[in-house]
Amino acid sequence: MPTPRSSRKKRKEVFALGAEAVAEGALLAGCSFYAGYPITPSSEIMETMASRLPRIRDGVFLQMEDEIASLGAVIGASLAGRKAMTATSGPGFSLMQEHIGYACMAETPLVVVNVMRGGPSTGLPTSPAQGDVQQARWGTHGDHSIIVLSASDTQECLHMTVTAFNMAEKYRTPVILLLDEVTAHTREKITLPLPGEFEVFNRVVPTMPPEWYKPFEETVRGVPPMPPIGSGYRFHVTGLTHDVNGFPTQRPDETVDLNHRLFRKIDQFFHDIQVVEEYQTRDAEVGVVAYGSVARSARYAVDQARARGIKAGLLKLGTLFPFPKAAALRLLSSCRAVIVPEMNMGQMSREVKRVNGGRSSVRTLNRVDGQIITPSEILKALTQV
Amino acid sequence: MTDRHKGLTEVVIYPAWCKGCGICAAFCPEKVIELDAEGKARAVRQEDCINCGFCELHCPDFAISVRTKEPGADPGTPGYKPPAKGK
Amino acid sequence: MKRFTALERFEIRLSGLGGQGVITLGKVLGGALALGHGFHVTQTQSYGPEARGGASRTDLVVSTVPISYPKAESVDLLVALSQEACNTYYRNMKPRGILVIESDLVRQPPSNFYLGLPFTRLARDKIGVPQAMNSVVLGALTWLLPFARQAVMKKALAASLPAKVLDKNLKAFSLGYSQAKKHFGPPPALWDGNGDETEEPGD
Amino acid sequence: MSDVTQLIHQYLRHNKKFPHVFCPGCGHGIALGSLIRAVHGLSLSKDEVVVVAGIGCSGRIAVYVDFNTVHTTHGRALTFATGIKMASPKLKVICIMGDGDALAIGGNHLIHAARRNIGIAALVLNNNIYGMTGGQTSPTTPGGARTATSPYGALEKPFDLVDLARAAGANYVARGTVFQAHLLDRLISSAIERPGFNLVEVLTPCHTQYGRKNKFKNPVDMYQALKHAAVPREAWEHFSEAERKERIPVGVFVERDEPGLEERYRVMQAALLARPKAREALPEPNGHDPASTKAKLEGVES
Repeated sequence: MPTPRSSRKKRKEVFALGAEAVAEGALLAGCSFYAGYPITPSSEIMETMASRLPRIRDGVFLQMEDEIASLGAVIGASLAGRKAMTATSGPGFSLMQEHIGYACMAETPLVVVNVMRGGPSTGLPTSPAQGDVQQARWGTHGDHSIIVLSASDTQECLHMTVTAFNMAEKYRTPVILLLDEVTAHTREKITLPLPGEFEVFNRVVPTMPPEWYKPFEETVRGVPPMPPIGSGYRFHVTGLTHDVNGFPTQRPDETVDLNHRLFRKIDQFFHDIQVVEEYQTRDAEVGVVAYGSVARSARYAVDQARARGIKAGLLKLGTLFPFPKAAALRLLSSCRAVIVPEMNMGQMSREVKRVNGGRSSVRTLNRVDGQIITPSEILKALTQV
Repeated sequence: MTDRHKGLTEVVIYPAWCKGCGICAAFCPEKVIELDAEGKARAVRQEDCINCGFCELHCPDFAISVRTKEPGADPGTPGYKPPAKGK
Repeated sequence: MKRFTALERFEIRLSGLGGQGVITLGKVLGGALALGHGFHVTQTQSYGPEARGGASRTDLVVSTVPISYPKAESVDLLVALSQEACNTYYRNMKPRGILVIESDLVRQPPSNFYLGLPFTRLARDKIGVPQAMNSVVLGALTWLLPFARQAVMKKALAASLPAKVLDKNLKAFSLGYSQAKKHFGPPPALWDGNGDETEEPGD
Repeated sequence: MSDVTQLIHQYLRHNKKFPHVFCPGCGHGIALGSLIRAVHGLSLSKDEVVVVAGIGCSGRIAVYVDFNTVHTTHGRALTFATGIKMASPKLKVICIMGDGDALAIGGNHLIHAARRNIGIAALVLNNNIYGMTGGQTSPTTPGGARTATSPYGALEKPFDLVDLARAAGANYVARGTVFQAHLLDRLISSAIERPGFNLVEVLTPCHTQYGRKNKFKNPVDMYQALKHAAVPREAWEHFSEAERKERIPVGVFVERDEPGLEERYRVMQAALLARPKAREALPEPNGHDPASTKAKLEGVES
C-alpha cells in the first residue's frame, strides 16, 4: 500500500478522468511500457499513455493488433525489466486470459486494468457493469493464485494503480485492476502526489553470480529474484510446468513444488495484499459490502440511512481477490443483515456467502441493465432488512 | 572445404547422441559412414574421409565431429584439450 | 465578490446535440469549479455511439463536501440545447430547479418557468463563430450560478483552448455573461435559499 | 570443416539432457545448428541474444541453447518478441516459430510484425504439418497431402510464406532448407544482422508425422526430395511452368533497408524530449500550450 508522507511542497491538483488517473498512477509507479488495443470504455487509459509515454525517457507505447498481442508484448517488456501494463474491457479481457495464465506461470509482474462492461459477449459497450469479477479470478485455465483490485473514485484510481504495480513487482504476479465505466469516466479533482510521496516497490534482482542463480528457486518469501533479459543471467522462461532452472518438467515432485509455491507466495501475504475501507461499521447493525462505483452509492446510502436512525455500515473492498475474508467476517459477525449490491448477477456476493457460515443474512442487490445502482436503491434495501 | 585430401581427418561419432536417422550415411560422398546393427552411425572407412563436412553440418543431433588428425585431438587420449568455452 | 461557505450536492445537467460542445462545456465548467473555486466536483457523461447530431449529455455534481454518488439524481440546473434533450431530461429536475434553454432550438418548453437565450444565433451573429456557442453558454451560466466567479471561469476557458480560437471564445463568454445579466435578472432572486450565500462588495 | 560440432556444443546448455527431443531425421536440429553458427559468425555475445519461441516442435529449440530464451504461447511468440525488442532495443531478438504456429494461430501477429517492421529475425521452421500434436493439417500442408485431419487428402491451398511476408512489408524475406546448411547459415545470419523485420522460411522435413503418411520410406527419402525440389531463386525465375512443378525457389526474395520500428520510435522520442515542456503533468487538451495563453489572457482579464 502506498503510504503518504507529509511534505511541504505544494501538490498539483488536476481535473481528470478516472482513466487519466490510472495512467498518472502507472507513471508514478514507474511504468515505462504500455501495449494495448482500443476498446470502449477503457480507451482513454490507452490514449493518455500514448500521449505521455513517448515524452518520458525510455517510455514505450505500442498499439498492438489485438488484446492477446498486447499482453504478449507487455510480458516481453516485463521480462526485459520494464514495469509494464495494458488496459482493456470485457471482450478484450477474455482474449487476454491466455497470457494472464502465462504471466502467472512464468511469474511475470504486470498490471492489467479492466474497465468492465456488460456482457456476455460484446454486451453493453458503453454502460457500466461489474461482470468480470469472477473472470478476473478464474478466467485463465488451471489452478492459479492472482491478485485482483478495484477502485471506486478518481483519486483511488491513481492510488490503486500504484498499489497494483507494487504488488505485481513484490509478488512477481499479474495484478488485475477492475474498474467500471462510471469510475473510469468520472472527471474529478485529484491531487497528484509529489515524487517520493508514495512507496514504490522495485523488482528484486539477483545479487549472486549468474552461475549460481536459479530463476524459479524457493525463497523465504516464495518469490525468486528476477533479472532483466540481457543482464548476464541467461535462463529459460516457459509456460510449461518447470523446475527451479526453468526447464520443462513432468516430475511429480517438481510439479507440486512449483504449484504450491505459486499459491503460497500470495496466500502467505494476505495481510499485505488485502485493502479494505470500513465506513461506519463499528456499531453497524446492517452492513453493505460494495466495490467500484457502487461503493460510492453505498456510502451515500449509509449516510442517508444513519440520518434516519438506521445503524448502517459499509465495507468497501479495494482487494477483491484474494477475498478479504477477515474484514468480511468482522462485518458479518456484527450485522444482522449484509447487502451486497453489484452491477452483475451476484459475483462478489458469492464470496461473501461462502465465508458467511450462517453468521448473518446475506442479501444480494443486482442490476444488469447497464445502469448504475443508485443510493436510493441501496437505502431502500437497508430500510427493509 | 578446406582440404580434399583423404586421410587427414577423422570422423568422431557420439553414439549416445546418434538417433540413427541415416542422413550422414546416405549422403556421405565417400561412404565413410554406415549404420551398424543397432542402427547407429559408425565411421567404417575413416581413411576415405575427404573432410567435406556434410555429415557434421547435417547431423540433426550434433553427434558427429569431423576433426583434423593431430596428437591429443581425441577425447580420452593423452594430452586431450577440451575446446575453449564460448563467449 | 460572491463566496459560498456551504453547498451540498448542487447538480447540473448539460444536454444537447453531439457537436454542440456540450462535453467540452462540462469539462471547462467542472474544471473551473473544482480547481479554480475549490469545490468538490464530479463530471460524468453519457457515452454512446453518438456521432455529430446525436444526443449528448454531461452531469456535474458540485459540493463543498466530498461527493459520494457521482451522477445527477435530481437536477438543480438543467441546460437543454435541443428540444429532444429538453423533453428527455426535464423530468429529472428538482421541483425548484432552473431550466435554461437554447430558445431558438427548444421551441416548446415544457414549463413556463425557464430562462432562454438564442445561444447559437448570438455566437454566429455577434461573434461570427457558431462553434463558440458553448462559450456563450458558459458565460451565461457564470452569471447564473451564484457560486461561480467570472475571472476564474474565464481563466479556465482560456486554459482549455488552442491559441488561435482564444480571442473569439473569450468574447463569446463575455457576451453570454452580459446577455444573461440583462435577460435573466439577478441570481440570488432565482436561487431562493439554495446554499448559504454572502455577498461581498467589489464584484 | 572440423570444429563445427564442437563449436555448437559450446552454445548448448550443459545442464540439459541430450540428445534433444526431436525425432530421428527431424530437420530442426540442423536449423538449430545453423542458428548457432550464424550467431557465432556475427560475434554476438550469448547475453545479447534472445531466442523467443512459440509452441510446437520448433518451440522446443529454445530450451537447448545457452542464450536468453523464452518459450511462449502458441502463435504468440512475435508479440513477446515485440515487447522485448521495444523494451530493450540493444538485444538481438530471434523468434523461432513453426508453420502452424506462425501462419495459423499466429498469422495475424506475423503480418503485423512485418507491417511494423519491428527489429526481429523471424525463423519459420516449415515442416508442412503439426508435428507435436500428432500430425494434423497445417496452413502449409500441400494440397492432396494425407494428414491426421486430412485422411482423404488436404483440400485447402497452402500459404506461400514468402509472398505473404513480402506483401505485409517485411524488410528481408528469404527461404532456405535444412539440406543446404551453408546457404541457411548465410540467410539466418543476414536476418539477425539486418535492421527491421527479417523473415527466413526454413524447409525442414518431418518424417514421423508427414513423411510416413505421404509415401516417404524414411527420413533420407525426404532429404532426397528436398535436395531435388530446392532450386536457387535466380534459376527458378527462368523455369517454365512445367519445370516449376514440384520445385521450390530458395534464396533471398526481398531486401529492403527501412529502419525498424524501435529505431523510428527512438527518433520520435528524441525529438519529443528535445522539446520544452515535455514533462507536463497531464497533457493539455487540444495540444494547447499554456505559455502562449497566459500572455493573451493578461490582456483580457479585467
